[in-house]
Amino acid sequence: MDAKELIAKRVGQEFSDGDLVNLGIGIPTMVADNLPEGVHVILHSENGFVGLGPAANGNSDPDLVNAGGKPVSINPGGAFFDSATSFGIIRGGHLAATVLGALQVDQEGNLANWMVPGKMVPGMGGAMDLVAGAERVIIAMEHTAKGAPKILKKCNLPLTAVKEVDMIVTELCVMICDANGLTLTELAPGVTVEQVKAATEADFKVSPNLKTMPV
Amino acid sequence: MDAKELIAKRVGQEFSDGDLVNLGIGIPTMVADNLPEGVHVILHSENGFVGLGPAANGNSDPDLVNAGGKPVSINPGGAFFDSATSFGIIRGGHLAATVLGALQVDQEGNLANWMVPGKMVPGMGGAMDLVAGAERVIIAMEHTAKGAPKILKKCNLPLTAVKEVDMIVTELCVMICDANGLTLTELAPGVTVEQVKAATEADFKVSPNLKTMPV
Amino acid sequence: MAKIISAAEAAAKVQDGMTVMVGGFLGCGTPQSLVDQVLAQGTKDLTLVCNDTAFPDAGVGKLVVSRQFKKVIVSHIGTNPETGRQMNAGELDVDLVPQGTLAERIRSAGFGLGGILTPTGVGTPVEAGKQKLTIDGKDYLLELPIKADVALVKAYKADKAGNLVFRKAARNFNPLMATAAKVVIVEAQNIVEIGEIDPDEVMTPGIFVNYLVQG
Amino acid sequence: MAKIISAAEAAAKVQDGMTVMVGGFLGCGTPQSLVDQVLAQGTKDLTLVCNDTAFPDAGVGKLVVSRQFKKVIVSHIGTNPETGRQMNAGELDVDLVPQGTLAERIRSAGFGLGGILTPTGVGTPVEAGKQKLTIDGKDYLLELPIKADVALVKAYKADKAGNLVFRKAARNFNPLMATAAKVVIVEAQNIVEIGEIDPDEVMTPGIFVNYLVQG
Repeated sequence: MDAKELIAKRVGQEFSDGDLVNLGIGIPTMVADNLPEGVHVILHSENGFVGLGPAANGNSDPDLVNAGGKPVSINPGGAFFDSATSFGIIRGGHLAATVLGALQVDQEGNLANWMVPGKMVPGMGGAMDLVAGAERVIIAMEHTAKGAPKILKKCNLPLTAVKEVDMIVTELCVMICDANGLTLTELAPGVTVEQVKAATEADFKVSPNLKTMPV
Repeated sequence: MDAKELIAKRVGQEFSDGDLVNLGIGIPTMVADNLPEGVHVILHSENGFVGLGPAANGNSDPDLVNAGGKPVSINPGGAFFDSATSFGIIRGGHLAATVLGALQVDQEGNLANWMVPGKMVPGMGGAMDLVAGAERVIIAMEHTAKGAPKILKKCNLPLTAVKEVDMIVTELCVMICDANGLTLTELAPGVTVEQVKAATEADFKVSPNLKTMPV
Repeated sequence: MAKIISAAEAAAKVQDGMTVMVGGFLGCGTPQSLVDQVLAQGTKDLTLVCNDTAFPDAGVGKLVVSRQFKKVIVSHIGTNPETGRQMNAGELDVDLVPQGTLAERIRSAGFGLGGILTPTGVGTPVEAGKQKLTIDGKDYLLELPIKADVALVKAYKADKAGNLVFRKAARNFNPLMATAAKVVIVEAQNIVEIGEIDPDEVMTPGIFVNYLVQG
Repeated sequence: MAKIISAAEAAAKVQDGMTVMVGGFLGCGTPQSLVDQVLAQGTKDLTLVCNDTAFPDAGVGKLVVSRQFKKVIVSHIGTNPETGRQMNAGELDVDLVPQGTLAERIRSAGFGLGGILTPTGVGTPVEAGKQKLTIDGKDYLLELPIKADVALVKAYKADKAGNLVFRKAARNFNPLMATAAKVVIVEAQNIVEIGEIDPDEVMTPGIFVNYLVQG
């Protein structure tokens, strides 16, 4: 299993059958194909529907794309709506979870994932609403970027939201984020606490129930 | 022509073909049947549609009633929507006019039409939104109540809205209400300025172009 | 996936002291079977959120007569003399809210807004106790969200995923209330299989709905 | 009654210096014929309100490349490198707004609200210059309405009364923008007679629409 697949698989274990979930681009999108047996989630597509299905192949419909503009399908039981309703669902706490990537996360649960001043300013799109509104915010990302830690004491990039991150899943570990800061709860198979410490700038506690990622 | 019909006819002259209008209960409702030749207005029903048609007779539909709960019809080209959209149309200034009755109107353009403390408290329903939101607020009412003036220096009943009334049409006259206060612009056939003064508590100017109501 | 239950099972979810939203406008669009079950069940000390208190023998009005409410938050009580009588006798707390404001306050709760600014009610008794903000020289009242424990909603058609379609003027507050309660129960005239409602035809996405009752 | 005009006549209503809303999400649901006419016409110094700046060769993105905007109010510019280049070169003013906030700000303008309170963006660069209010211990930003001179909207179907039906994910911001501009122009794939769209099927009531263009 490669790193990204491992992350996606572990995130998938967080969901119950029928949960409404929004998946960001990149690793988060892979969660849809890595859910446990028998667990089906309803995917929310912030451009205006629930019931997001697999990518459309062959005769795609220009009116049916995902939030990345790619041709997709809608599952039976899905529904289309306008952008105000789409973000009403997000902001109103109707999403069980949002899964997003991050440029930086810190030990206070702050997230930065929408700009690098002077370099890359794509805009926040729906990310700020997703992180402020979803019941749970799960960050799915590679633990480091070119060897540099992404889990920091304090984000130094412009924030997406303050104290909203609930969980971080990387190829090395799972960390829970709450009022007590970060707690390491799971290690990927073969990974040590020392390896996580070496790859992390943030302070974190180690759970007394530390276990191996069940993937 | 009786007093109510005269009022309804005169109010009807205020509209242009295609105007979107909300008519309150009582005399305002009669405006729909007293429009000039060739003028068709689109009626807004605040319980959730535009294109309000005539009362339903015979096989009425329990799902198709007006804001008074009475069976009605919808004209071709009409549309149904929820209460938030209905009042979005009202509050957003999309109504050319709202026509309502009044308990009291005063020379500052204030309106009281939703309660008499200790006696009658029906609630404001949609009236406060209508008066605050419509482009023009036209009061259609009998000039006095049991001989007592209803056009006052200052309303003493709880207000529906402040300084929103644009025009008052009664069986005696038409008055315009703006930043200069009330101005008498038209007299009903056979009515004198003195009669209006006797039936009105408010101060009002008499327009230099005072004319007879063209009904 | 919405669960199909009986009207009695549904009513049992409405418990003493709860806040209950009920769709409908003078009874049109009210889930009458659910209301009648709450009546039969005798649940007490409820707070009602509804457009109005309908009539003594119809809509939610029956529950006023049976004294099951300690408070009603509505825009209009004029068609149910019993509401006014209980209010004047100090037996019932009546909170009158302008209809458009009521719609937006419910939507705010459902869509995660902290409140909205409306010009409706400025300078009237409605502004008592509320924060007033001036934007570009115009005054607005800050109106706060209204949420509920349970919403009782009436739909014309529902699929088993909970997707709803409303009919004509029976739509009114129903779609708004379906977003704003912890538990959403829908009385549907027709319950159909998933796939029988086109995703473009859905007025309330099934993700908002917990239970369906055959109406 | 909406007036049917040509794309060229429609584009002529967009004049130098105006604020223009354009529906669509990465080009999906964008009225491309209208955009292309504005391009051909060469209108300058426009302010754009749109979800994003699409792609250099599609959607509103073409108008970025042709330098017809002095300012864009959008949630995302990442798919159009030319937007970022002009921004960094100081040639284009880019106002990044969270997507859900953008939707509510447009709706507020259309529906007569003075603004809304959202938790989105608290503690981020988005809060700069905005009023922050604390309700029940939670912080919210006061976000103000965004209105436009002209809205360019794409619909799947329109009747001659201007009633609109959107299709799949092409709905997005279109219904919101149709409420919030002085002049609303709709590019419709299908223009049908009045009566051919059921009043329950209408997504945007015709009263919001000024002009129809055959798409």
